[in-house]
Amino acid sequence: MKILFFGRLGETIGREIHVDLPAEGCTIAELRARLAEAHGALAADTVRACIDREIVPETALVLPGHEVAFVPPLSGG
Amino acid sequence: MKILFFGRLGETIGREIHVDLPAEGCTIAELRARLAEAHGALAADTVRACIDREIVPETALVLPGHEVAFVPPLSGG
Amino acid sequence: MVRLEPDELRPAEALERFIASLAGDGAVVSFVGLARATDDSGKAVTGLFLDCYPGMTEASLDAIAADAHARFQISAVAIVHRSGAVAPGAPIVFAAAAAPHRRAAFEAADYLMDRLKTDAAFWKREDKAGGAAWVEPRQSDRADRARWSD
Amino acid sequence: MVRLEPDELRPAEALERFIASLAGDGAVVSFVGLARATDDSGKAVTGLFLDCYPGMTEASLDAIAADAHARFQISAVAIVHRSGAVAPGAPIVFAAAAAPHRRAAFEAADYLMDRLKTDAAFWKREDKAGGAAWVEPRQSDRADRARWSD
Repeated sequence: MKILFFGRLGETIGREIHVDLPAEGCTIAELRARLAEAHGALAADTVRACIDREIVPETALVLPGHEVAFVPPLSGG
Repeated sequence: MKILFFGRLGETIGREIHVDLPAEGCTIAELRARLAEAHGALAADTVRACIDREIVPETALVLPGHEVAFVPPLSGG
Repeated sequence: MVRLEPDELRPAEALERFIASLAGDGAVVSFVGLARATDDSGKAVTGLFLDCYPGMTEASLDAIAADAHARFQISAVAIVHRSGAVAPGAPIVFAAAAAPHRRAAFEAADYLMDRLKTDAAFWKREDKAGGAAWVEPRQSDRADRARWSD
Repeated sequence: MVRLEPDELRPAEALERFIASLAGDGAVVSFVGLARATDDSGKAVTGLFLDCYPGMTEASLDAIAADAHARFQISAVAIVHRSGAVAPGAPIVFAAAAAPHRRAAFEAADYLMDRLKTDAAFWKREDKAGGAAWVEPRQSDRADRARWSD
């Protein structure tokens, strides 16, 4: 599964990385914890997760086929 | 002396008329009274007089060389 | 940048020129007023005529621009105002303010329009099917103007 | 008329197109934001980079436009927003509202900008001599946004 990053995260981690997702999916919290091992910036609670381009809570379930992204606080326009 | 009219007055009286001014001048009030004999619309106190493109009081003295105009209330832009 | 425009007013060109004249401002607010196709009672207006008094009308626009400069933290003001015959839907006025911060630019543009609607030296005639009518500022325009009274 | 613009943003063209799209409105208020040449501390900014999340960013602009429509008596809204690299002084955003009456158009344009400054899905990097810095909304932008809280 492809995970996208924007803003500061896109710069430090890269625009996207690929991870294997369990077939039954996992929560955002679980996914974040796994990714944060390699990318400490993702542990910050100002970093929010998106599923299919909408910000979601930590309890949201990530399933195969979802587009997942992590984003820093918006700068605004 | 040339007297100018704008807005509704310009339409009913014409853009300008010529009058003879006493060499010693006269007040706006005197000029207005004279002109109002032929052009009743000038008697309305909503009509204001200008000397040299500035609105002036009735007591202002009109002298040869002045540009005199009568204007209805501004419409605004 | 204050101008009386006896011919066609092109708002996009006015905006382009205004922006090009700026030096480092972040915020530009502009207003474009278009001639209404109906009067306040909903009757169709076939044309508008803006009579002006050359010299006095420009001076009234200059004074409004100067007052905006004195009142707000702005660095530039533009007013381009039509005179003469204006077709329904055609632009009558372009007014703009530029500032380092957008709040000042918004307030100044708002102020420019409230002042222009009451204090600009124009006499406006609406031509309609039933004949023509010379108009005065609306009560709402006077109320808007009063917002800025000292 | 909501658009993300990865290339040059031309405010005059945007205004022209917006006005041409209207049907009978009398009032158009537009805002143009230009990239500042200095950051909040006065340090020179050599360039701005606006990162966006394709799909999410457009949706955030659409939502802001829809909220303005719901909130004000306006008939049309335009937002054209840059993404990518923006040079100092270049236009970043064009936002406009059209209405029968100017008060609604002014308020809606003001609202659009306050919302865009905090709620538009962009991540902004300022490039400076000392290096680059990702920025968050200013406290003043948050305060402006709070003016519209229900």
